[in-house]
Amino acid sequence: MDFSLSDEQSLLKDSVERFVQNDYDFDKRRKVMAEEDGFSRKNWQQFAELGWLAIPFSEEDGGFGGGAIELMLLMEQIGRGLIVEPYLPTVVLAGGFLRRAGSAAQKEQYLSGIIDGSKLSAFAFAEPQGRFNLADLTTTAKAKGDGYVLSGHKAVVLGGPSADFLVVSARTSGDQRDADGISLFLVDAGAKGLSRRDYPTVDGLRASEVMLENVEVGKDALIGAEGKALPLIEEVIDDAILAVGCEAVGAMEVLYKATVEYSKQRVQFGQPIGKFQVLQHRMVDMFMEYEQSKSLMFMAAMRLDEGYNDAAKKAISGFKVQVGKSGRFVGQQAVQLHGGMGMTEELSVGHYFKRLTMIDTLFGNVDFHLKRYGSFD
Amino acid sequence: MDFSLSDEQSLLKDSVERFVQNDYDFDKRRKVMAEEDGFSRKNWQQFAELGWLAIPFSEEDGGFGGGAIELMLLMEQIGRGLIVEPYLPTVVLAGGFLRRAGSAAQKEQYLSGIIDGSKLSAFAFAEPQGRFNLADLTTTAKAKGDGYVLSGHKAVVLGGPSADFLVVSARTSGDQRDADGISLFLVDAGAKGLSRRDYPTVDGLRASEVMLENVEVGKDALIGAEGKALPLIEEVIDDAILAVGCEAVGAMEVLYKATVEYSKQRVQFGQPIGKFQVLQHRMVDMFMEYEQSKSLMFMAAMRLDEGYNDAAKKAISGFKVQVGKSGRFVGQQAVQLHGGMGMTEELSVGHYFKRLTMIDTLFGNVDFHLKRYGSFD
Amino acid sequence: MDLKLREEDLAFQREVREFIDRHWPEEVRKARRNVGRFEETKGEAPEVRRFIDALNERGWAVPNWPAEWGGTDWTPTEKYIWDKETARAECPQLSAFGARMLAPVLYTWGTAQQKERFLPLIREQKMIWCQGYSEPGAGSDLAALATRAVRDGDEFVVNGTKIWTTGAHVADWMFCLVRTGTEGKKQEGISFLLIDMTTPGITVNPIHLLGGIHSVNEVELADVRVPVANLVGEENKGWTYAKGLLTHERTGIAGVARSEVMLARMKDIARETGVDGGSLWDDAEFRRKVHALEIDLEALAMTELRVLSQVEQGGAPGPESSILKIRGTELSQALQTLQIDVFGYYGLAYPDQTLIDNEGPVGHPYGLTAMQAMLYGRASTIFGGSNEIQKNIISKAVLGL
Amino acid sequence: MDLKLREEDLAFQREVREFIDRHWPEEVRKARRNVGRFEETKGEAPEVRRFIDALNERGWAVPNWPAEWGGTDWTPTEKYIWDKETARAECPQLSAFGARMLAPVLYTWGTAQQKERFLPLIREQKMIWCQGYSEPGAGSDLAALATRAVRDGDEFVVNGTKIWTTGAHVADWMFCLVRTGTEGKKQEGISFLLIDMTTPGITVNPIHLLGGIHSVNEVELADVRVPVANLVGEENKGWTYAKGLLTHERTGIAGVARSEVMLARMKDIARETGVDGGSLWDDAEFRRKVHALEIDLEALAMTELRVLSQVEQGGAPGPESSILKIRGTELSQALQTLQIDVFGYYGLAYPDQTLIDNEGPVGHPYGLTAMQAMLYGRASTIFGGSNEIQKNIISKAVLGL
Repeated sequence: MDFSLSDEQSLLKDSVERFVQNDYDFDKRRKVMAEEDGFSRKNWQQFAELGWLAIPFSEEDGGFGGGAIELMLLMEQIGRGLIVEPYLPTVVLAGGFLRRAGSAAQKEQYLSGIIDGSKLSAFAFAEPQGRFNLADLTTTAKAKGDGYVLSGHKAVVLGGPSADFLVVSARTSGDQRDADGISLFLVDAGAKGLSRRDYPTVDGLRASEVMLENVEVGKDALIGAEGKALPLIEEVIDDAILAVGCEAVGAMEVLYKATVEYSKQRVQFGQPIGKFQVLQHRMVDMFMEYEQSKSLMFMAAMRLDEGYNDAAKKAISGFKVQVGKSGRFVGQQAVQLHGGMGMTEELSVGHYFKRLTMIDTLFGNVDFHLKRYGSFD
Repeated sequence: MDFSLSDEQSLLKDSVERFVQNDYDFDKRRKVMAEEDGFSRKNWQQFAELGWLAIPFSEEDGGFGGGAIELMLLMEQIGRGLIVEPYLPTVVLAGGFLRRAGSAAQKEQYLSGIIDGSKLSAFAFAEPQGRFNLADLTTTAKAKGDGYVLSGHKAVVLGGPSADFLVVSARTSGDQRDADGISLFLVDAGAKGLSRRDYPTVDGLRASEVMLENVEVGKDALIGAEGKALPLIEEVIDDAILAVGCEAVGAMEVLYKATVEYSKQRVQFGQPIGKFQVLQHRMVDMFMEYEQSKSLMFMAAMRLDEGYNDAAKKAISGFKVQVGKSGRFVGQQAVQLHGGMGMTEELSVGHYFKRLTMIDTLFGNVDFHLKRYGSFD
Repeated sequence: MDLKLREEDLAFQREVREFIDRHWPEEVRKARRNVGRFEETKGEAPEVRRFIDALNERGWAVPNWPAEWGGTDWTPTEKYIWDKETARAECPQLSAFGARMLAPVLYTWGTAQQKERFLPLIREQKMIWCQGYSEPGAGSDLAALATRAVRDGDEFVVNGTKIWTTGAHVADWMFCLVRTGTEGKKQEGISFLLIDMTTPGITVNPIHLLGGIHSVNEVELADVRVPVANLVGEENKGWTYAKGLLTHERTGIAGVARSEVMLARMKDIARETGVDGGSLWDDAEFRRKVHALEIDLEALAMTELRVLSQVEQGGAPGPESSILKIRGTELSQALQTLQIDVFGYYGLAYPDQTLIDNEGPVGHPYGLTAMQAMLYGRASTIFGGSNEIQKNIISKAVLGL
Repeated sequence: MDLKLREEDLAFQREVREFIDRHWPEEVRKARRNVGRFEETKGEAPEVRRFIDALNERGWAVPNWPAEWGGTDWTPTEKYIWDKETARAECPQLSAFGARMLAPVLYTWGTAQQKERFLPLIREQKMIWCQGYSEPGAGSDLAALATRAVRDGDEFVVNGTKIWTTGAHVADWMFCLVRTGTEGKKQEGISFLLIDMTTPGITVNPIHLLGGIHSVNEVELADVRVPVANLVGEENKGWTYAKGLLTHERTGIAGVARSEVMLARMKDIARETGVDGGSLWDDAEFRRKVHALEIDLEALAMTELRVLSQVEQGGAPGPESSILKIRGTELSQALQTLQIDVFGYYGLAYPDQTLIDNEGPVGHPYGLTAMQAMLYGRASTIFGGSNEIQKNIISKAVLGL
């Protein structure tokens, strides 16, 4: 039982922390978001140079060989800085599939580009009718000649607008919600028959509706075995849940501390509002929610590193439930205690609140994961 | 739309209020509870003389012709005084069956005794396996000659120890949880084959486990039509829910006010604890819970008086949900704010807390009634 | 005690419904339903103008005003029916700053000229007002305001900064609290001024709220000259007028009817939203949450009726009236938060109104409105006296602590 | 970072489990499971005495004490394993007042004679202690205590009233805070005295708690003469010792292991409880509540491990340690409250222990224990520094407010 970090882990943590502190204050973030892509390609190159894009990949694949703890350390800082660069869709999601199930050729064609920062990606999995059910797919991939033809509508593809290629889940057989018959495909963003509608998300990221109309891909576009992708999708999504959960923990830390600071300075009725007992206790509650979330963050990461099994899945869902509840509370109270200032686009508080609200939805909300957690009992 | 009371209603309210104020302070209540029956037969006679035992019965039956509003006014005061005399089992439950479905002979034999205070009763409906499902019955009533033979185990019969006769639900046909096939019987407490185990309940009342072993009753013991009793049971239980809900509202009023008073007197850290903002806001929350419960109490009573239909059932379940939640909160916080004193048997606070806790369970808890409420949507 | 409406009230209800159906028909309601309305924009849609004209023609524009200024002699029950029916049909309302907040001050304490000049324009919505109360240093502690008005001949010269001023960028006039005296308690020495927004020296700086909504502003006042004729009531007594105003409008403060509309719509959308072969409405946990809120809402609605009934009997509202704002805002926030849950991943999608106008909505057409309502709704427990302040007030005024 | 126990810790765990299985075997556990244990009673059950003797024989009675007084040299992880395993098996514990609360004061500040006289008897549980801190006027504001001790030769003469004194009616001795000086801050002038409960002038009045439980008392002290030799540490410095003691025992303060046992038992009972042809465990809403609490509990358990790990590394516990008591008591109360729900109507049934002894339980055999736990459990957020006081402390000490 050991909560300490290895030297390498400490270095990683310090490196991201330093970046957030020095190169990603709220003004810089605003400028970055105003760029055409909604993030900075320059920052992305810096991430590549700092080795962050290589973290989860094996040394054999040109990576760093990091596990869940490394992902946690990085994502927590990304949450603290509200970093908008597409680490989640490119490295965690698309990269997650490639490193686990990509063929040598696929790795060479795509993974190396992710690691050196030259290729961005996204995972197109949700569909308008599917809510949080990963197996509810109407997008089809029909065998044609030596390859497949994909048709369907993929919803809210995070990172879609800037993706060079997509990982797409589609049904090669079975009925709409069957566990079997789901396959994954690599599809170039410029493929014929693929069209997008891009838009910003509430929390300042970018997403797309992706329409596939008879998009033809070769046999080599298939990731892993045909029709057997669901367990792989679940595993990669669980990585992503860890990632956004850690972001939420980072965001909560910033929020509760910022609220405490603000309450020491804001004077009303002749004293700092931090002297009012009701607000003091509220901030203690915020602090406790943060600490409890952090505890389950550690547990989820450590369980994942022990192996991907029911204990890990349960820990992930428990973490997501906690982060959903705590994130809502901390976000809402931070806004409330900042008063009118908390409601403005100008202050960062509201942006953390929005991100926390959205993280509750991402990959299944509290209800969804409370049920999933219980299913392992 | 009218929230005012008629003169008769005001008189009734004042009469019970006066009794609670003058004749039922906490010391007197303690003495009453120490009597053999766990309540005072003398008080019961006084209730009869004051006409309270006649309230829900028609003038034709020798009653007062009161409806849900009258029941509400009375029970709210019973709740304020934490009155332990068995009004609920005798008048609301047993009386509720007799006035709705009793034959002339049954009314003469039993109802007149209820009204003049000479007969006590109880409703034996729950069973060890049934939880809150009124139709889940293993107690059977088999036809034999001109009558029936009853066998089974009735659980937690409130008012059982002092009942002169019981109303018993039993299955005359059908399977364990069928809606059809349930009948009601009047059974004398001394009937051969009927045995009881008496005990106190958490909130200071008395209850019995009632064992029926081949208890023979005549055809004239049947209330209403054979096998068709479930809707009648539901209706009478809804009356009872209104009754205990009103008790809860009365109890909450006493608790929030007592807490406010205590907080003005109890000095800690050099000032009355009522000066601490956190406790102030807590008491505001208690006050709001009380007021919201009171609002739904009015609604439930008024809907019941409009007629027993889905709107009334929904209002009853909504009221029970509110009272379950609010009662827990107000009770727990009253104990908490009274500190150690709130934990003692000596002060009344803890007794109100216990009664409120128990009312949440009685006739179905929050979960049960939230589902029932939703079933009318 | 009963909940039934009397025959004459039912007749009134029918009359109101007919009026609404004629002037704010179903097709208009539907067309406007999915439009985010949290931005304050200059000018009105033609259908809104038509409705307000119809209100004025019928004499129903300002039911709560005294009859001599165009009000009605409705009973509290009739006012309640009006509020309920118009909320249910999502009718446009007169801008609250003029009609609900300033007008009572004017017809109570204003001069004859002030009344004649302003009340008709407010009633006809031909003059838009904003409220200059909050300042950067005076939020919950409103009386700490520092904007100075110094008498110079028959003018006041006003200097200071107002903040969170809703609609200042579209308003013609502002009613404003200013400090005219510095002696005594901070509540003393405050005056109530009416300021033409075209007066030189006024700068309106937009503040963008969460979701990019432009509704509130910062208003800088630099040597703004205001005729003494625009002082309402006595100098240095402005706090009294403003405070009276804060407790003036009890009806509708809980937002029950609005919340009922939101709840009903949420159920409809959940029934249409497919999940795992059924609908979201089949999800017991989702239904449980909706019904729990529905019970809270019914309790609040009844509490409002209790208050109404007291007023109807000619009595003062009892202590239960104090909870209307707190519970009302808590509840609307809870509904707004649950509501975005309905949209699943599409709750993340946030194309702005222009995008929708050009290409149609992403996901459910109500999605944008729901999200903006949730974001903007966070202000409801902050602005107009935060819920913490409300609890302080109840603690003192009701519980005597 | 990992959660795995090291090989040597696993070996230790096996050793502990063997010890427990031998001295507190499954059948004893089962037999005692449904006995309400919230009353303090004189004397112990023979199986409890045997277990405590076994602890002493093995040298495991007081793991946290210094080795010279019978403690162990266990690492924090070993102590954690010990706490967890004994809680899981529901082993009896030494009376906390002597072993956990007084002993650290004694072995830190006591005289050689005090140590030699008392520590062995405490370790062997042959002398039962109670804690004389709270007074009628000094609850959360402990330092406001008024019990006076006046020096008279080589004795103190003590007068005053203590309240909420757990087990005073069965205790041999009381450790007590008394006022020996009245100058300076109220925290100064307090001394720490050891009082033989058989001394003339002591009257113990029982206080019955909710559910009729007799655990706490009022203790009146009238001219009670206490030898000066029974003063611990310096006169007027008692507050320092008591305060040190309040923060002394961090391990186990959250009650995680006890809550885990309760949660697991609740699941078992729910699985056995029939509802509508299935079991209560089939009820999605019930499961949802259980699992929500289980997640909270896992979070708390991990928080405790984080603190443990800091101590293990030789560091001071971080700010997260401060939440253990608040969250631990909130959680145990939530579990206790949900637990009685399991019993449905039988949650109302409340035969006392004598009744059960004579005729067996009414309803589920665990029902009485569950109900008593719920009632008695309300004290956990009040006694020993209410949760409101705890939040005041965190606000100041951790958040710097």
